[in-house]
Amino acid sequence: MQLKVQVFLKAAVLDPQGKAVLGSLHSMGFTEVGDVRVGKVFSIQVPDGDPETVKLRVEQMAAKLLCNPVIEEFAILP
Amino acid sequence: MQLKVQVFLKAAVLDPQGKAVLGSLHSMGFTEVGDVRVGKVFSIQVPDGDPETVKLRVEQMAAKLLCNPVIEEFAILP
Amino acid sequence: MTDALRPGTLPDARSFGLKEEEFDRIVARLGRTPNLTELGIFAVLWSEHCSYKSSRIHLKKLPTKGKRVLQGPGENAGVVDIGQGLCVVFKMESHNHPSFIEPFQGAATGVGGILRDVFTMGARPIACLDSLRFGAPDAPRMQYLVDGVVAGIGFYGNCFGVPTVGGETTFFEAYNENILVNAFTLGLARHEDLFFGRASGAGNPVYYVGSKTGKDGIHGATMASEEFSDATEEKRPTVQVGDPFTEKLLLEALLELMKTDAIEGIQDMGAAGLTSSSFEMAGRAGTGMRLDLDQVPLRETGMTPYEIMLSESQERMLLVARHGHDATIARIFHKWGLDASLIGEVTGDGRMVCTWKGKTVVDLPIAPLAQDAPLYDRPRRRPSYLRKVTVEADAKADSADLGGDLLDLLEHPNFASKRWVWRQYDHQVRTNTVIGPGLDAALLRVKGTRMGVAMTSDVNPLYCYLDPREGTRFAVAEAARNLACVGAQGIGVTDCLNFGNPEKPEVMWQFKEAVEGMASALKAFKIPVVSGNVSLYNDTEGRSIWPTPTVAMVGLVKDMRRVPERELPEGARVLLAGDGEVRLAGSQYLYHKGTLVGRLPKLDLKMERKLQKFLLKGYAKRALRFAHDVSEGGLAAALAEVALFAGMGFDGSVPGGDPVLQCFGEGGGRALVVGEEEALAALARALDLPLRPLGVLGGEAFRLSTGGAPLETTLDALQRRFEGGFKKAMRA
Amino acid sequence: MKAAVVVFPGSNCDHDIHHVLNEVAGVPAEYVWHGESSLAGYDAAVLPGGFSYGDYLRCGAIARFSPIMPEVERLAREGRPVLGICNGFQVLTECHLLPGALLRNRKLKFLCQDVHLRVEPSASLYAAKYRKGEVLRIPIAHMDGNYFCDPDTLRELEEGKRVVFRYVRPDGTREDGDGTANPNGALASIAGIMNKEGNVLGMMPHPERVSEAALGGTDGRRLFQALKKFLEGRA
Ligand SMILES: Nc1ncnc2c1ncn2[C@@H]1O[C@H](COP(=O)(O)OP(=O)(O)O)[C@@H](O)[C@H]1O
Ligand SMILES: [Mg+2]
Repeated sequence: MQLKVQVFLKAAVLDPQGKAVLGSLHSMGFTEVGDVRVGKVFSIQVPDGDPETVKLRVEQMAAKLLCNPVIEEFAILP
Repeated sequence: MQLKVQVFLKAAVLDPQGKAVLGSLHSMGFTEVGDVRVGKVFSIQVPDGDPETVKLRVEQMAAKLLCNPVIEEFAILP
Repeated sequence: MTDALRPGTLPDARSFGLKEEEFDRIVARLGRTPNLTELGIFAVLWSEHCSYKSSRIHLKKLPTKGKRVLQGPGENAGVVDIGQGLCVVFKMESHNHPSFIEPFQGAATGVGGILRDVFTMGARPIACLDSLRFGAPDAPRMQYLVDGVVAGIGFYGNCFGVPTVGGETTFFEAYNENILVNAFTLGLARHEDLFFGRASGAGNPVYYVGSKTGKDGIHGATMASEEFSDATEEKRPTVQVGDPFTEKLLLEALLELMKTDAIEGIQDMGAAGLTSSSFEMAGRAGTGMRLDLDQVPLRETGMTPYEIMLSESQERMLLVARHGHDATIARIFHKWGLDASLIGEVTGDGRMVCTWKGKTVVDLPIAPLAQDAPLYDRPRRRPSYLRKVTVEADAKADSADLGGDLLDLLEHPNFASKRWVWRQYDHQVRTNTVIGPGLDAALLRVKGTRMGVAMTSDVNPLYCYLDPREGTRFAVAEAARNLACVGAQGIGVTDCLNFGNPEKPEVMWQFKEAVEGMASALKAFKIPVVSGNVSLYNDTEGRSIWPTPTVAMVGLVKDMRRVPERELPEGARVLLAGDGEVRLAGSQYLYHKGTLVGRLPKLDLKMERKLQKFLLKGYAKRALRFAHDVSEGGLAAALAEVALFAGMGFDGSVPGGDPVLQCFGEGGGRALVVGEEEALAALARALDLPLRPLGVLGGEAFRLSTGGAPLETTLDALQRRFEGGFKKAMRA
Repeated sequence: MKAAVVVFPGSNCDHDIHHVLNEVAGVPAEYVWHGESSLAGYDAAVLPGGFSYGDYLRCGAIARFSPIMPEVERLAREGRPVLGICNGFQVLTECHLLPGALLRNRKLKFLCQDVHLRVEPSASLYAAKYRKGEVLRIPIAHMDGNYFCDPDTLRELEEGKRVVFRYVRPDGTREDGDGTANPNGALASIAGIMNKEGNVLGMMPHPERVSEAALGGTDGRRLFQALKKFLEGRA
């Protein structure tokens, strides 16, 4: 099965990438866009198993490696 | 409302970042992981509106700017 | 911060890092209790980082004047004249604690900060150096720290478009829990284009330019003024994210604006952000300022005046404009896509008055804050470890295999090629780099002239641990020698004094010794200090780092046609120029064998000066083709480095005596040279400088005969171990 | 004869190209801000290296939408020289003046180092002063220089002799894949390609950094001299 881990900068942290993309969207005419944040997403393939156990393992991976808790936070999606 | 656009390298394109993350996960003991792909995710804030229309707009943003179809493909998540 | 306007209390003051007597002093000065915002302002301005309260009385001993000095310490950066109407603007700054918490962003924003210090003065940055001290390569988190710091420096400098042309990278256990990241930037300007951080002219408008203000980095300055502990780690969200792209736009916008008549004074918002920039600019000019905090561009909603005043968001500047230029300012900043907001005006009353939502939230006299901060003459005591390590008899070492020892030494990451590091730095952008990383000093041409500017950063922590005073003198001598090796004469110094907790008498003793050592050596060389930085509280859980006074020296080459050659011919003879006491105490050789005791060799400043004169004249007369400093690793390592540079083996001998001492002993006053022998000999005679041939470059074998068994190995082995060592240690 | 050096926000090799064109190669060159909407009067355009828009989205992705780009495309259509170096190459692929894309370096690190390039048997105007098969020493400095395209495109490039420069060992032999001779891992060791007509060239290495002996190499100079000769021929 495949889980996705999304990692974004914490809200209080400046996101220069998001700022650049927002500016570009605006100048392309997508003026309705209010804000953009850019993050990373990891698609992780693991053997099928009990969803709760698998999620726990992936949470550990995120906490230990994929996400830098100093500036980032993560969410796990199915 | 907020939509997310996930952008991954196409399957045919080698993803060295994914390979590196996979290697680290393995050496940290997460040996069950079979594969990792690393992508980008954009969290886009737009005014509330008809979901279909909004999604169409965001699709345009993705197709025009956020994703390079030569190497990448995208998916829109709520 | 629920109520930024309630009266500040002693516990508040303590939590901001102020001492009780400092709080009392504030209340006495003001004749009232400051509100929380005002107290926060005092706390950062009186922090060690901003006020230099422990170090100032010692720093006064450093020589800061000279014919070429256009601006000494006290401004955003120092300025030294290089002739033809041009000057160089440079400074070094530490970003140690942030880099330990978040290596990539910590190091990146360190580079961003020092770049702003330089271009705020009107100079376009043309080169960076980075001086890095890491812990043992196998210490916890160390690989991650090395990876992150190097990538972060590269990220910022590469994107901004400034070449990182040199630096230092060494590994000692003493930095396991407190790495050092010292970043240096040099910029180039015409004299008439310089700007200063002064808020002159009552009535002049005050502008805020650059990125918006967020809640990031609040407490950065106080964090740099505290020991490290788990509690500091809790303050983690203070880490900032660097945006080199915006900074590059800020550079271009400012340089464009500076060509107009619009700017009266300008300063970077660095540590303590809007607070330090506004107070310092008004303080230097003897004026006051009125700021309307509602006009400050904010990135987040609900920010309090406390947060607005103390945020350390990056890529921002405070600009005092002249009347009637508002349209120009708006046009240029709009072109570059940046914010420029009118946030106040200069006043003549010597006060800082800030309003917010119609209320006065700050009303402070500037003098007691900016110039009248506390000044401490902290107690000092010679550290007890020195009794154990300062033994008179030099440590002895026997070697069963000198060749093997040399290879082991070259492979150690302190020694091995740092290519892995500087390959990640664009060291060529702007097409001025004539000598990049890898030699004794970096050298850049100055387009449109025949001149060149050289730079190097040096300090040997082993030496400074054994003897802070003499060790610092060696650092100065090595820097000047490194410059002379590429044909440059030292013209100015910036330093970064990294020490432990100054409230420990032992640390304060080390600090004073180092500063006095630096002062005496610089006076002997007649080279002034024009800027610098003090980083104290490099302590973790009570353990202090080794005293580490990084010296960055800038040199001038008057004629770039007289610089080292890039290739050496087969059969070229290598000579040893100069002489000096050589000892194993504090040597890399003994350290790697596990011994760190002894008395340092004597530094002979007269010999140093003669040697440097010899090198400079040698290049000027075209007698010298190449020179390489003999320092860490001794003669054997220096000869190996020349062989590696030439891509050839070597056959020769080292002076007689104890083989280990002759091969690996360290000391000052020596350099290896290659050139026209008769002319060099004549020059040496005229200067009364020892000069003797050591051997010849060529072939595949590397062989040194000694007083005992010879040192033997091959060029191939040297190359493999030297080029592979760093990656091996980093498991990269 | 006049060349435009297009300056995007974040370009940082613009001064270097301007210097080489004007002072070394003798091609009069001027800066043109990306926000301009005309290149009237210019006979060639150079898109310099750097980090346009910080490369924050993808390298060159945002620059592609700059107001000046339709004019760059016009020059390209008219057969005038359009040269993209490093970030400029990335912009040219993003706007489809050249095929393919530049991926992150295989080892995920920024690389600033000399590489060896072989001049391939193309009909590129830019290679007119090099011998076919000649090996040049030119530096790279990038994070994303790993050229990629699909198999059909690669076949087209190879059959049309549109690969202008390839990464090789110092002796001129190829080492595709992960070897040190092809440090970013580019497909088929591709370092530079041109369009069908040969007037648009994109390359990752920086010839402007080795155009003066003082900087340690002159292998890049002839590229700019070839450009000058071409422009003179058209004048
Ligand atoms: N962090 C770094 N960044 C850039 N260059 C570095 C770095 N560390 C070391 N170097 C370069 O590697 C070479 C060797 O460094 P070092 O051993 O300190 O030289 P030296 O003993 O001559 O002072 C120098 O050219 C130096 O500039
Ligand atoms: Mg050194």
